[in-house]
Amino acid sequence: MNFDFSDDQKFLKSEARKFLAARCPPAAVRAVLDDPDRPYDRELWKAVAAQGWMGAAIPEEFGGLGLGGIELCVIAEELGRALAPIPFASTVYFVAEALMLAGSPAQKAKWLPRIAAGETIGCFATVERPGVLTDGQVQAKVEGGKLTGVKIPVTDGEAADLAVVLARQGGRIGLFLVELAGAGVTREALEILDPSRGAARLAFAGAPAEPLGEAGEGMALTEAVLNRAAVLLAFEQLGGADRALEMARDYALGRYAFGRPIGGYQAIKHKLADIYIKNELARSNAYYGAWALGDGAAELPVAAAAARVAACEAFWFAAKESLQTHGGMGFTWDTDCHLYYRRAQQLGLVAGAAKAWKERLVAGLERRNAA
Amino acid sequence: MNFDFSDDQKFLKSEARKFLAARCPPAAVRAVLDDPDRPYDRELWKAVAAQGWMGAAIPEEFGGLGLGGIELCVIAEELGRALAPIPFASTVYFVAEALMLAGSPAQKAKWLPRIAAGETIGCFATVERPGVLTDGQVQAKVEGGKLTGVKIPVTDGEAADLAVVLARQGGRIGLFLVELAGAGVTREALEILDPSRGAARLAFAGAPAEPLGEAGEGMALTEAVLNRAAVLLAFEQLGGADRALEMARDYALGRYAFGRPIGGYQAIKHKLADIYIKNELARSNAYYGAWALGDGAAELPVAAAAARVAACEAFWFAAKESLQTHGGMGFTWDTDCHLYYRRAQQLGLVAGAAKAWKERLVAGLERRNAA
Amino acid sequence: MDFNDTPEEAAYREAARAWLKANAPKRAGAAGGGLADPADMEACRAWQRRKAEAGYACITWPKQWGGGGGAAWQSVIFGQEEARFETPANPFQIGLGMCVPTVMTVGNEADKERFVRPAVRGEEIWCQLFSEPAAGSDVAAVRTRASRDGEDWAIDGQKVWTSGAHYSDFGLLLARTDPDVPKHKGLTMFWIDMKAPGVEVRPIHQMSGASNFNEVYFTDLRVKDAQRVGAVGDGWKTSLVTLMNERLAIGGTGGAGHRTVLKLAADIATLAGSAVKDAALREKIADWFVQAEGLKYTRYRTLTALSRGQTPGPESSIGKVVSASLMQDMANAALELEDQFGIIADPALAPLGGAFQTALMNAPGLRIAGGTDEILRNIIAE
Amino acid sequence: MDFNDTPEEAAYREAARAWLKANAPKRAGAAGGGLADPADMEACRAWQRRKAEAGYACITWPKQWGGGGGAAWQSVIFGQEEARFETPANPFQIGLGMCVPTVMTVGNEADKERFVRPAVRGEEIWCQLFSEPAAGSDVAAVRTRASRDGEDWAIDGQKVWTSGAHYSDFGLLLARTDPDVPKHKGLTMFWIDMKAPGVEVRPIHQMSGASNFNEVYFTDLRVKDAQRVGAVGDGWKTSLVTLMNERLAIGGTGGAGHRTVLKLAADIATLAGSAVKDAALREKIADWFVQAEGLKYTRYRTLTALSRGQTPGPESSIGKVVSASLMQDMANAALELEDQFGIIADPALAPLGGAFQTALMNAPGLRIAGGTDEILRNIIAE
Repeated sequence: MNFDFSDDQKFLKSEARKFLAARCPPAAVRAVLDDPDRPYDRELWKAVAAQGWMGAAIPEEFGGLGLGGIELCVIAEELGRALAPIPFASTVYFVAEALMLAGSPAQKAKWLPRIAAGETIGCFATVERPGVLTDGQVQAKVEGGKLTGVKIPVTDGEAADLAVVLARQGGRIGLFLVELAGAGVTREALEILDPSRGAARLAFAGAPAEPLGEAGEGMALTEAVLNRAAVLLAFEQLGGADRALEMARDYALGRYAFGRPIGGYQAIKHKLADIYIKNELARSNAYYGAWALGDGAAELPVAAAAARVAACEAFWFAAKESLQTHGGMGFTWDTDCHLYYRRAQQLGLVAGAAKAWKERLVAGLERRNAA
Repeated sequence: MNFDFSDDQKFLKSEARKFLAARCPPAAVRAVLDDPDRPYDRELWKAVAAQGWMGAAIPEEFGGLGLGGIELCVIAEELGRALAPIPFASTVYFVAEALMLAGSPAQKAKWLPRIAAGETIGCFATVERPGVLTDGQVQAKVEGGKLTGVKIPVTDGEAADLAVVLARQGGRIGLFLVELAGAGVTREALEILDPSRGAARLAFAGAPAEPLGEAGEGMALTEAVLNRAAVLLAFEQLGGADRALEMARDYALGRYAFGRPIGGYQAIKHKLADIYIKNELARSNAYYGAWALGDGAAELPVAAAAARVAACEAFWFAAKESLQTHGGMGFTWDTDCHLYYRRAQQLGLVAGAAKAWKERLVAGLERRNAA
Repeated sequence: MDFNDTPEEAAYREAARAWLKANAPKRAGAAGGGLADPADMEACRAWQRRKAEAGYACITWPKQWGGGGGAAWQSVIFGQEEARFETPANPFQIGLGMCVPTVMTVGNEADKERFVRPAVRGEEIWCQLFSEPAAGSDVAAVRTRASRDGEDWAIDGQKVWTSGAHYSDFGLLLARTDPDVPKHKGLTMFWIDMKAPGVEVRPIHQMSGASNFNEVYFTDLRVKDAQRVGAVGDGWKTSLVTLMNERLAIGGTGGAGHRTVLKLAADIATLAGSAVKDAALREKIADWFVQAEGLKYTRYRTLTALSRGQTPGPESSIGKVVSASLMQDMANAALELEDQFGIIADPALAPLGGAFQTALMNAPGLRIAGGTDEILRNIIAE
Repeated sequence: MDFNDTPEEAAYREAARAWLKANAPKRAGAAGGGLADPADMEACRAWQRRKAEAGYACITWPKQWGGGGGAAWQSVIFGQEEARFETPANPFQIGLGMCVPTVMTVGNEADKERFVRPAVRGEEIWCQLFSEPAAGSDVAAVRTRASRDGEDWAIDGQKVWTSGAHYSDFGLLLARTDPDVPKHKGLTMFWIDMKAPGVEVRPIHQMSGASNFNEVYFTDLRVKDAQRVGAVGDGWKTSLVTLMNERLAIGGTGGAGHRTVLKLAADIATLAGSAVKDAALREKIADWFVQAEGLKYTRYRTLTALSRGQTPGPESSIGKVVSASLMQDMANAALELEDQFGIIADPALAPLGGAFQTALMNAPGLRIAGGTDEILRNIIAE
């Protein structure tokens, strides 16, 4: 047993942090935030591709680095810390993972090398209306290889080249690959809580669609992809939560009230301690999720749910209380607190809210106890 | 509109506080706590009866003082503050209220004067097993005027002369009056969380039982009684919560750590402020409940549920955090903190836990919104 | 303890309701945007003037100063009835709730004559100039300097978090007149003309996108000694009067409440079925209801005390501590219900016009403005 | 990052499991009662001795002192396997986790020779004498006085909250040797014989009814200078060594966990049906699970750091802050499920043997003993 990153993984982490400190300062995040016509940071995307990160967990035969899931977790944590405004999660945690889970040899050979090279941006298009994603929500249809229907919101739907779409075919729900540059696709950018990221409404009117995985396996595959994405997103959340805590601590130590730094007051100290505690609990749950992800362990569904529940709680709490610690500065546009506040909500909702994952977690525990 | 007690009510409150400070110091509570053979404080019961409190809300024609529900709330708050170890709630909030709601003229004439005089102690016997009280739980049966079955736990069941029992008769659930000194009744004292109060298991084997109210109205009457009792208990809880806060504040101001009173530390100050806030919110909800109770307003079900939910939360929080504020002293037998900790649980469970009342509250809101 | 109207109260309520029905305008524009549109501001002024003419503005203030000459209970009843209508925003609240009462309490007769009536009628708007960049919640750390220049004063420095400074006519300013005494002793209060040379107002861009607050810079601003409010060196004491009035003036938070969550839930699915049947949500709604109702009735208790001529206790300070976090929790839970769809902030697409997305972005400001949760807990504990 | 056993780990685990199966006794009596029954105590000693003889006591300590001479990972694996058995209570934890390690770190050679081996074998039990009535959580405020008397010391004063003092053979005592220097500078550490004249132990009656803690009074207790642990005046520094060990030693809280709540819920009705289908309860169970698992894995992270020879960070302090409140919340929620029936504390009648009623009464002590939540938050924040 060994419950820490290896030396190689730690080296990767510190290199990633240095790289992002240089390439993705807050100004880069704000450039996307402030410009509605910029769905993501193209320069950063190219630079990240040059590092090979999109292909970190993609096998070497498909142009990736062939590292493990844990290495991808390491990268995710640093991307989360830097609030990287790029479609990394959609492309890598969702679409590449879906292809690796369910793709035919031809599909893998076609798309994984392009993803690894940063040439193809992906998006995962499942949701059609408010509420938890259930069978009943899926109205999009594939008939004769043509997709019809609307998906909203689709994170990175504006920037993406390739969508993995959940749709019905002959009464059974499956996943489908759709090239978004093709005919029958209309995209509309959405106004979202975190404008440093992008999302779109995708309308399909007879867009060519090819099945990804078995017919009828759509919901099960979606769940499998979500389990993997949940662990990776937990690391992004963890990175964000730790940075939010640092910002609060730095501000508290530099800010004076009633003659001493506000960080000297117990109310602030204990708030920082409470953030720290939640972050550490989230980190421990995320590590277990990373192991389950890397190891392909049967515990993954419960481990992923625990990682996600803890990470959602930690990042939201850290973001809102870090902002609160900043006092009046905290809620101005020019202080970075609201970037973390927005991202905490974005990441907390994008793979489904914690509420639904709690239900999944307990259902998983019941299955485990019954076994 | 007027949202405070009248001068008369305030006078009653201050007299009640003085009376209980003299007659019901912590030593009196401990005398019952420490002696398993003492279900309640007989001397205090007699003294309270001499004040006329049991009959405060009973009409003058039945030997009461004929005051309103609000006056009873005033008394309840002081009894709660003093942790009075007497069967007042069972006798007055439950049994006398049940008689006034559903009793025949003969039943009222027989029992209310005895209750008002302190000669009859009552208990409300509905529960048979763990979980919320529902139709399905009621197995006790009345056939040919004889009651068979088991009720557990029955608060004050050991001390009581008269029980109001929920039971089935010919498939319909009703309330019944049972004299406990009669044949066919076995009582067994129970070990409970708060030994300064008493509870028993009551087993009935053909005990004479007479209907109280209409056949088939048992659950509805029980709910009506619970609504009234919930408001009165909320005042007991409020009294306890305020006293717990005072104890924490007094301790914090007298206790030194690292060279100054612990009450000067923000962690303690903010804890006291949090207790205060919950207590005040509970007080405001309880006042509204008192008005609805006194006025016979249609809002009573929602007002009672809100009063109970807020009071359960406030007393539990005040009791556990007051204890915590006392540090190592707090969890010794000889410090009074645990008396409040125990009583908070006792009062929080005795009319059903807050969880069930939250469901009642929201159901009431839905009915109100639909109307 | 009585929630029913006395006959006198019922008659007043009926008259108020009838008057409101006949006179209340349609709501014009939202206060959230900082009242940037002049038409919005004109609607606010018109409504205030109409209320003043009918005796419904500053109901408890003497008629000689433009008030209603009425009792506290009348003010409560009119407030309840007005809340049933969608009336314009209230940019006068800081002036009428804090600044002008301070002038009335410690100001000289000339100032009272000059300022009270126009403020009541909505003709002049006031802002409060206490907070500074280096002082935060610590009012006694004020650095803005007022130096004697013959009979007058010259003012230099900076204020921040000034709500409504961009549309205010006058401001109540706390400045340091003596840097050589302990910090809470060398302060003095003045009223200033916000349009005078030497005053520069810069709006603060908030995270929600709006600009309700400002930075205000003073560069050699000339102020007559007659503009002093209270004695030299009494500024700290005087500011407490203002802040006490502030705590009484801050009411409910408005925004989406528990009813809105129930409405949202009715249309939404969870893993186990409909959200409206979800016990976790229902228990939360009960908790929120109890807090919101508790605040409402606590406010009634405060008003009852005021109407009896008593000073309200610390319970009058709990409103904002509870309501701001309540709003944030409720918004977060509502977005959780919307699940992945919750990221959409476009009012045309988000459920219920994006009410909860808006609440989420406004809540942090509410938790901080007018004293952070932490500062208010200190006040309550003392 | 790997949860699977290496072949070496798997082999160790298998051997440990086989040994435990052959040797673990039935659990004898509960630790909660203060080990008042001599038979309970004898069972504890016998089990410790058997482990020591097999090299399973103090696995990482050198063999020359009776330890197992093994690695940290072996200790972790044995702990996991031992937890599957209902073994006797562990009254040795304070000695082996805090006092004896302090002697090993700063004590003299004679003391190490004298004390380590008997403690490992369960022959001698230690308690820690730091807390005082007037000091509370503030160790530096110690008043118990150690005065020079020739070469020896005379000790007078009082300690409180001493866990296990009533059955301990030796105690590690913090006393004031110089009242004239700033308070954290005048302290010195000693070991004392708990059976010596001048030591009086009075059990504290806890709210749960048990007596795990004691007051300890010293009246002219004579102590040789050779009993000094560390230099004169170094007591404060030495106590930090002990307390650091304490934080590492405090493990999970034991008691009823989330699995037990699920079990309870399966048999219980709510207003809307079965409690096991109640979303409010299910979300709480998820929250508790995440906290409990988070603590478990945080502990693994600490052990990984230790096994690599690193010093664990502040994350090693969060265990008790989280677990004690978790236990209280869980117990309260379980009693809410039992509803009116929840007041029954009799183990023969209460669901699941009254596990949650017991937890409810133990939780306050857990939140306070070993540093209140508040003190631990200070430590974490610094």
